[in-house]
Amino acid sequence: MALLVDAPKRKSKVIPLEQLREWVPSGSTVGIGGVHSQNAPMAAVREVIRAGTTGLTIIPTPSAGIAVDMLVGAGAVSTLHVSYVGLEFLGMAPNFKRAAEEGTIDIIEGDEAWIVYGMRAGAGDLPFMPMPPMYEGTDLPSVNPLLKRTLDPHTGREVYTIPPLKPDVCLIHAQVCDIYGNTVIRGLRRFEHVMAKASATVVVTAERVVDGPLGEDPRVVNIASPQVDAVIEVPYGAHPTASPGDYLLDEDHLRLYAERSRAGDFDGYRAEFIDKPQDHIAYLEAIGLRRLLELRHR
Amino acid sequence: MALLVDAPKRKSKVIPLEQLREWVPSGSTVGIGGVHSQNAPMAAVREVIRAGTTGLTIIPTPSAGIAVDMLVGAGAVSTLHVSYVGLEFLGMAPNFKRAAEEGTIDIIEGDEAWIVYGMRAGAGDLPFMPMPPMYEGTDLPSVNPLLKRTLDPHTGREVYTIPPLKPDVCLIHAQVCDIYGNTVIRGLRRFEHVMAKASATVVVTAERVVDGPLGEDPRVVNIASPQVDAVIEVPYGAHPTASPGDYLLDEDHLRLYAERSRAGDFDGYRAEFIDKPQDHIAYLEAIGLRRLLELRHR
Amino acid sequence: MTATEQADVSYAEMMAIVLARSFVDGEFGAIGAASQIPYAALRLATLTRAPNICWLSGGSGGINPVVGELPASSSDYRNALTAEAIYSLEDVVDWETSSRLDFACLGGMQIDQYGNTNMARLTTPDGRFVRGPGTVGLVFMSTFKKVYLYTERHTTRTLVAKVDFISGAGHLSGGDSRFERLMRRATGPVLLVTPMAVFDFPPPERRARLVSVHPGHTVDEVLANMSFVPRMDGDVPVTPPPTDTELAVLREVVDPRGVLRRPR
Amino acid sequence: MTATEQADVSYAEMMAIVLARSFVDGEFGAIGAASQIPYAALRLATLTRAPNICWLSGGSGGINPVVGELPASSSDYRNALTAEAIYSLEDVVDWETSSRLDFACLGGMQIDQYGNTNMARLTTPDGRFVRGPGTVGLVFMSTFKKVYLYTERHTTRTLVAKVDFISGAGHLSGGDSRFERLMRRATGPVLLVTPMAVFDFPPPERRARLVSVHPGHTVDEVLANMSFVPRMDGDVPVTPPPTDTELAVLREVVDPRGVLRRPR
Repeated sequence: MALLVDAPKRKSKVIPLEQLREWVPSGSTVGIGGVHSQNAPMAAVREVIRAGTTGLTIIPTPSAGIAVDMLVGAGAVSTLHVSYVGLEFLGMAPNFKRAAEEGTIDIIEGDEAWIVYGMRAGAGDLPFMPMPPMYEGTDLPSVNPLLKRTLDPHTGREVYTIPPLKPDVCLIHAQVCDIYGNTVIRGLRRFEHVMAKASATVVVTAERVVDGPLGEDPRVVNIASPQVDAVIEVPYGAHPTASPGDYLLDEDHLRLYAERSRAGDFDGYRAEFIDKPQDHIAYLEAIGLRRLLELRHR
Repeated sequence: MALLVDAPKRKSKVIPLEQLREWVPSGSTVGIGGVHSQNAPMAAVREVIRAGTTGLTIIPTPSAGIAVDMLVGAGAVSTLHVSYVGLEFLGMAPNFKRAAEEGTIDIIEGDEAWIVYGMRAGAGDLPFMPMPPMYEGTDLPSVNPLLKRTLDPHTGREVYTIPPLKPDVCLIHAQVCDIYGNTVIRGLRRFEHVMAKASATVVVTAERVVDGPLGEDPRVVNIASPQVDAVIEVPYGAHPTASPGDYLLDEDHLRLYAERSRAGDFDGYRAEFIDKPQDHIAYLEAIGLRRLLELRHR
Repeated sequence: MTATEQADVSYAEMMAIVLARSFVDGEFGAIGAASQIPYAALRLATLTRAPNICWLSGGSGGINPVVGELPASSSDYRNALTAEAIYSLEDVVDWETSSRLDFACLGGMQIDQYGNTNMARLTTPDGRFVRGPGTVGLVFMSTFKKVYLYTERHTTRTLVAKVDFISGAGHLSGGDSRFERLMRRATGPVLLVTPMAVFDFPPPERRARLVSVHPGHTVDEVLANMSFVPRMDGDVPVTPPPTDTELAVLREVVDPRGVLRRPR
Repeated sequence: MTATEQADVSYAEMMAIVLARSFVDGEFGAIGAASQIPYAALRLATLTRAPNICWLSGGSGGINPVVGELPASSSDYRNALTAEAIYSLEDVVDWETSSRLDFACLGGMQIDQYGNTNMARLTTPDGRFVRGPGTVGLVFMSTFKKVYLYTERHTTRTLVAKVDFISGAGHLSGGDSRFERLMRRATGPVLLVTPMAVFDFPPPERRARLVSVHPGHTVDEVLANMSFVPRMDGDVPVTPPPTDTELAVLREVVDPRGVLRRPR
């Protein structure tokens, strides 16, 4: 419309992967999306490691895997909220296990309710979240002093509470988003939107970033633009985990990672797959185009 | 598969509208879906009135309209949780206004947070929901004694809390559902799934009930089958409110309702449109096919 | 703009234009239900000067809808169909309590000199109890970072010295009284727009100040139709009339059916 | 079934069949992440005898998925693609804390004689601290209406007298001790299925009772491989072997690739 030709245009939120380090300074509290070996923001994790980041507090989704394990292996983590950290059907998360057993990271002993209700309280900036009788049957309160009690004003009964969890920045991998941050995540039960609400800033890595309409039903947009601060396009950005609809998890690579880590050679893995490839494309070259194409859904 | 021909089959949850009265006995606490004049479960409301139901406690969505007003007009309501009850751009809800001013119903003076966080607590059966500083600036606590305070165990500060809201039954109108209760609601911000979780039982009225695949992306199913207890097929079941994608709100009829109610003739309206038409089809005949077809989206 | 065109500007158009000028680019806001004026203002602002505003269209669940006309209700299905994304009601309430929403456009059946609002209940001068529709989202005036108040009724009944019931917290009894009870990040009402005038709430008193009077109205008329005397700093200017661009975009793009020009 | 076919039944198939028989039609349940055995059990049960069960396939968000084979992970995308509906993580947790979920199939790196489970941390007999993956959903053993426990490791390390750390509340110290702390509607573990045997937790003690031993195993073998002596009421019967239908549906429909028959 001629009337509007001079009107200012909406700004893109796209940044290069290399700028991620400015969003995740050492010492920050970082939320991490994904479920098991699906949709982990691995390109972002590798970049955070490459930047030499340290002292992070990590609050992952309740079912965390290699993304968290790799950050722990690289020495980037000082404190970790644990619901589940493992490689699911591939066994324990080796670097997490070692660091926890050697006491080189602080563990906040949580569970699924801790993460979900903690983030839920964070999302609304509620002071805390009171629970029905649940922790009373477990040993969690004996090792997690943040599970404090208060009074239910209706019954006078003491109830356990979960504190609000509020990451400084949340890293989320998605299949597609637009340049303003409207984000579609496939293949998971929705939770990343709650983490986004709980987080001060949100960075989305996506397989595809479109400058124009998403072409999706607005009902399936998981995270809306006002919630997203920066957007990074990284094809195969979840590798070696899966990007549902794009590619499967790379079981061979996950096993290689786990075996080298268990054998005490995480540093060798890191040199080969994180530090030597100076950017994301170089990493993908190290994996090899043949392998990447094999992982596409058949 | 020959192997499975004798296997028992999954049960349908379809019931006739006339059976609704068994699900909504006098004295029960009833959640009601819909936003303003969209997706109100009007056929269900008329059936509840026809059954002579009384003494209901109503907890509607935060933006309630004619469904609640009609139940109040018919004398079915003893207690009403108020966030907003009105006819939006058509003015005040006349029967609600009169009953509140004459003191013939008990009002629980709420607001959007009361309903949403109350249902959220109900959904997880949490003992209560603590709020950030908010009610401290309002007069709501002076008229709503259920806004009780407790201690934030992290700061020692007193905080207001919202109690869990837990309807006995929730009435929800939808565009389409399957015979097991998988339900798709169009045109609204999602909240009915939270109400459903908070409610002991859920009855869905739908424009279409399909015996077979919904044919929808499972991501847009608002309420999943385990959450739904009964399903009723009622074409034009939201009339005179809108069923998004099916028909618009009937502004003329809403005005007629409002004017007759304001003029003190709700009983005349009720006789003509609720009691005289002995079932839903007879109601639609009273509205007239010509009018119903005019309301289809153009 | 000619005098004729100027005279032709409806109060609803004028209010939408005043609001559109006030919004800050890049902010995240919300409007209520029957909200044609702020709806039009947001469309006008995002089209002309503040393209990075994101806003929530009430009950529809739609963010940044682009309906080709002005719907009677922000719950209109077309807002959902043309939205960038659909939010849930839990999303809205989370954004509200956490003060993620930079602003909201809100009204009330009573608005007082400190910007407190009432939608719940009042007693008329002759002692009659009047039930309002309810507090709904006004409770979040405690948590929105700022609030644009507006009313289509510039009357002594609506603009009162003190609301009978505080549904939405304005500046309470003025000064810093609000911040003794609520968080500083939620700064309260910043503007009040009526069919006749614009007010703000400057510190330290945070009491309504008459900022400007719309073209065609006088200060005396403004004052005669309200129940308190606002602060006035010297001569009160005229609200700058609509620019050609504002009026053209409003009438050609935002409200081509002229809904805001009809008798209301 | 012939002796050959019988011998051919893997322990994972046997466990899936035992679980499938145990489920109650019409109930609403959940499984965890790497859960091929309960996943297969639920598919088998809904296909053959309990078509009104609804179940949540872990991280995929899918309800009642119908993937044509047995995925390695319940988070597998095909579970979402073939589901009736996608739930959110908040939905699951709400259903968990509110005891809407009638049952869950859960395990642990330690399971004790009262059905308490541990996935968080333990100390080996030689004093070494061992980190587990974490408590995750085991915390909801406090609120699931009932719990089917299972483990693929029938060993003295897994089946212990007392867990080192209670991640998931079983019957605590037995008797009514659970109900002194938790709600009665959540009744705790009802079954424990291992590669060798089936246990239940009958009142009043609510201590594990050896119900049956799978074909091919003996009571002595069962007892030699666990760190506590379960209750035994007289002669312990053999777990009824798979019926032809069970085995056919499991192998032809649920697990056509024979995942449950591979070495694990």
